[in-house]
Amino acid sequence: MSDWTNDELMTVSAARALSAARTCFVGIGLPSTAANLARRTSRPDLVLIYESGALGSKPTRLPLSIGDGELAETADAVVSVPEMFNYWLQGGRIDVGFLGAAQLDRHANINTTVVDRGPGRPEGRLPGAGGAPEIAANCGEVLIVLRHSTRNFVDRLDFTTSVGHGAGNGDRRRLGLRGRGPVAVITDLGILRPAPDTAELVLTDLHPGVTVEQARAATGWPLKTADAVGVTAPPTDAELAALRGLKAA
Amino acid sequence: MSDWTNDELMTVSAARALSAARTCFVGIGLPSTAANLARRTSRPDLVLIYESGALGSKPTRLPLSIGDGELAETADAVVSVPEMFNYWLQGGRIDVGFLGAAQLDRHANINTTVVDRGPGRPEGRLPGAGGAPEIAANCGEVLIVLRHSTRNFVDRLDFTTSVGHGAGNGDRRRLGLRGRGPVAVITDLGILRPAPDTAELVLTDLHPGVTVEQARAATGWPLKTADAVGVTAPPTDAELAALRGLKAA
Amino acid sequence: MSEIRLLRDAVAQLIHDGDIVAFEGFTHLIPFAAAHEVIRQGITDLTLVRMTPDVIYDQLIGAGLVKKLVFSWGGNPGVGSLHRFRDAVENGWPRPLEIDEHSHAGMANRYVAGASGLPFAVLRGYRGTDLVERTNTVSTIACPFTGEELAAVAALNPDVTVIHAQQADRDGNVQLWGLTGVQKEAALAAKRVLVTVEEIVDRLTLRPGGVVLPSWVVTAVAEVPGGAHPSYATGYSIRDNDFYQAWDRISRDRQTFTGWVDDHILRTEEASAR
Amino acid sequence: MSEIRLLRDAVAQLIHDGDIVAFEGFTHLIPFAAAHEVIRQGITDLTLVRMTPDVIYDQLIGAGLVKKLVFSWGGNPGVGSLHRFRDAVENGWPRPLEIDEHSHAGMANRYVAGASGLPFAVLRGYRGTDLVERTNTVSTIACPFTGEELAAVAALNPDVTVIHAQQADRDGNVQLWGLTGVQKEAALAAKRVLVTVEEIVDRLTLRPGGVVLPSWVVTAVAEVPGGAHPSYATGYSIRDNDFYQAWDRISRDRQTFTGWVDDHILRTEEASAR
Repeated sequence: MSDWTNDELMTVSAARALSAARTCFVGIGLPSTAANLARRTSRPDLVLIYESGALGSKPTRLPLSIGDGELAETADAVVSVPEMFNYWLQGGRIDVGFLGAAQLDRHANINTTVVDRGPGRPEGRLPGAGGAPEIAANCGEVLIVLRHSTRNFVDRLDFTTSVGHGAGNGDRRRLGLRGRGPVAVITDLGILRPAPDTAELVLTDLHPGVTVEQARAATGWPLKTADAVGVTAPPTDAELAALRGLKAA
Repeated sequence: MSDWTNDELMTVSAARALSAARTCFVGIGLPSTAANLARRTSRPDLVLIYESGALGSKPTRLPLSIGDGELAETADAVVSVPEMFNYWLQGGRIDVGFLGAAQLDRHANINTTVVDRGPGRPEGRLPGAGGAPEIAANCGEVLIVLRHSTRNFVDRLDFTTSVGHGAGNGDRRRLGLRGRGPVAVITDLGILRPAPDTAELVLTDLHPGVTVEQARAATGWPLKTADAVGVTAPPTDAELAALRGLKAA
Repeated sequence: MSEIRLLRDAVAQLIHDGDIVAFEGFTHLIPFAAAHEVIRQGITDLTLVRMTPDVIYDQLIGAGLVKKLVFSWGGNPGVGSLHRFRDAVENGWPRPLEIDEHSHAGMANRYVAGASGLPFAVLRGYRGTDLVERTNTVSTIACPFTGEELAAVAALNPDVTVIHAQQADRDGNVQLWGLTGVQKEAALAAKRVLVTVEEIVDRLTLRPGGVVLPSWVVTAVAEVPGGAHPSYATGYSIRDNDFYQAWDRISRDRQTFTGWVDDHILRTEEASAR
Repeated sequence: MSEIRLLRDAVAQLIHDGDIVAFEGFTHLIPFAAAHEVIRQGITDLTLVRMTPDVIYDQLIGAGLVKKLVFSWGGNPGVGSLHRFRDAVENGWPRPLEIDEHSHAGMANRYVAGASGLPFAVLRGYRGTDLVERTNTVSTIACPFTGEELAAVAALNPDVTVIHAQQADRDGNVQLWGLTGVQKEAALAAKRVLVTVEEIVDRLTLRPGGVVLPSWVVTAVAEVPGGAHPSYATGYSIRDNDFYQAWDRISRDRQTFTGWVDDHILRTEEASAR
């Protein structure tokens, strides 16, 4: 087995989480890397959908932006942005939405808009919502990938950009959100999943060598753990080779 | 001057009424004949728009239906039917809408849905609304072409399918209809136009040889006449040749 | 992912008694062969949805399979009346026909709402007309920003949408081109989608004006060359205007119509095997 | 009908101080050259509308020409922050920037409403988010058929929409292809439309995925080869990802930015003569 980093295992784990997906709405960055890795490993038929209008893109290298030319050139079809959001995303046709976050709370709600920098200082500006609120609302389910730190995993969001499980179980239904919402948060330390009864994120898996204490220390709320915390399988040689090939291309 | 019929002069007059139009939403039948004649005579640049999705069709012969292949093949662009109605028609981009009618009342309201066949008998079924209600509502102005008879020009519609001037002047504004509505009704006897103060149709032009009495006898309400009733210019040789060429093609 | 099937099997598996079915195609690409298969299988009590019922629904209505019609323009395009439709509405032959009647703009937007996962759509339409009094699928709505009152129409979500396209590939991806009407919306609004195609090709080449429906939104594909006749498929056939004109005579009389259905639909078993 | 003009003249005639302007193009076909001409002419107090402000608006904001920004995602795609945008929002440099912030789905539908002549659009969005508290262009609306509550967004109708396309013909008909984003809607929603193109051709040949804007909905066309750089035009150029990465350094510091604008926009008079 080769050496690998926890960042690599995060991406590999995210790709593995797509094993049952047919269609995936892909944001740029970690989600795009993971989705393209899935196409090169366990899910060669995975349909990649980019909000720029490309349905079924088959990029040969990782796109820098969601508007890179290759996404359109290798797509089964290109549609307008309004059509993408209305007919394809809101129409409930996408199995999995893949999101990042700047801040995440214990119910997997997301902030990508502004951060509070303390009294007397102006809010720190983040890029904003983009497609995320409606991806979170309308995909069959949502995967979130982000690095584990108390800066990202916060007790209280400074701003709610996209709803995960709201204030807890049943809240999505109350809000009329039709997808199941976040089913896993995949980090460089392990995997968190919503508890069935409360929809609060609990630690269900740790990457090899990571301890529960490390994960707790990197989480801004008192992190609960599952009754039995699993250990993520390390990347296979094939997964690592595919990931590194993607990054080098 | 060749011999010509009042039916031919009706179509020629309708084509002439397009002299200031840039874009025309064309229904099949008399409107299509008139609009295609205009393209072959005074308005070679007239943009023909068919509800089937063709923008800027340049058919070489008269289409039988609004879905004939040539309409798409000669178009500047083909769009979906929802886009045609939402972006192009409702978006207020079409100068002139051209409509026929089964029944027309004195305020140029139109029935193409059902006719009352008297007590104890079922309503007579007509094709229905099609694009007409929104053509009448949203085009810059509307031209109506139909043969003059008491069967068509009625005192009271059996059903209002498309609004001309409603109950009279100001009614379009009250209803939120944004186009000017019908500006002329062109028949095989002459031309009727709404009076500026009441929006009631008055006889403004007669075809050569037709009398006011003939027009009144063919109208189901007491038809008013303009202070000075003009006489339509007979078809020119060029107009007749173009019209007959179209019909023969 | 869509499966490639025989038309007979696809119709039997996708369309059931009592279903809400949209056979779409705005004059172009009307899926006649699939409708004829419905007649052969006697699938009945249908609610049919279509902007322009056209000859295809005149045939299904005359065959007695239709309980309700949702539509916006019921004529024989360029020819005149649809006699079987009129006979059903006016005289209840061969059975009474319930109708839900709209304008084209309203119908198009009902499909858009259905495809968009929304319960309704908004348009500038219907104001001042009597159409609103005869349907419960038109209402009004006030703009929350300007207060202006607009029309709202209820979403259409057929159980099945049937369309005809020029091509599918072996994975069941579909492409149609030419006048593409409201087919994308009708397909995406439906629970199940059946596409008949002129031919199955190894690989789709994207066309100008082409509309692609990926395999994963199509339930079944059946190869039926000429399956739009007397309508047409751009690049494969032209509209049989003579048939549309002949239909006026065939359909005017109940017996002539029934004889035509017997001869041209019911007694064509070989067609059904496609 | 559109007129073919020099970029300098078209910008001067179509865009005025205080206008609401949308420069659209979703990553692809971003009309940078037109924005640079706005900077050269010093047209100011603009309200800029765009789903993804991107480097193009970072430049206009940093140049002090922007009063208000209407947008949905304000990053440097694939790179990181837009520093001039952040500096304006956080520190008011070079002037305070008012913002009206939405999601992509909301912005796309605001353009759709604008193009459709409607005052608002309906979508499943914004529910449960804090976005609604910071804007007065999102509201709720109840479905008149089901009672379900949905989001409503106010229509966008810019004074001017500027886009870049691959081709126009001599009559001013325009075609773009590749990722065509929200350009059709943005153009049809606007009072005036300026299109810069890679080239003017004798006759447009319709392309797969091509979007055509007929001459009669376009106000002016200017031939500006490379006018989307560092964005790109499918078939003509590729995205200059290196520039997008370099922009992070150029834009991080106020003085470096100002120097860059001086050198690359203001002191390029010859470009302005195109």
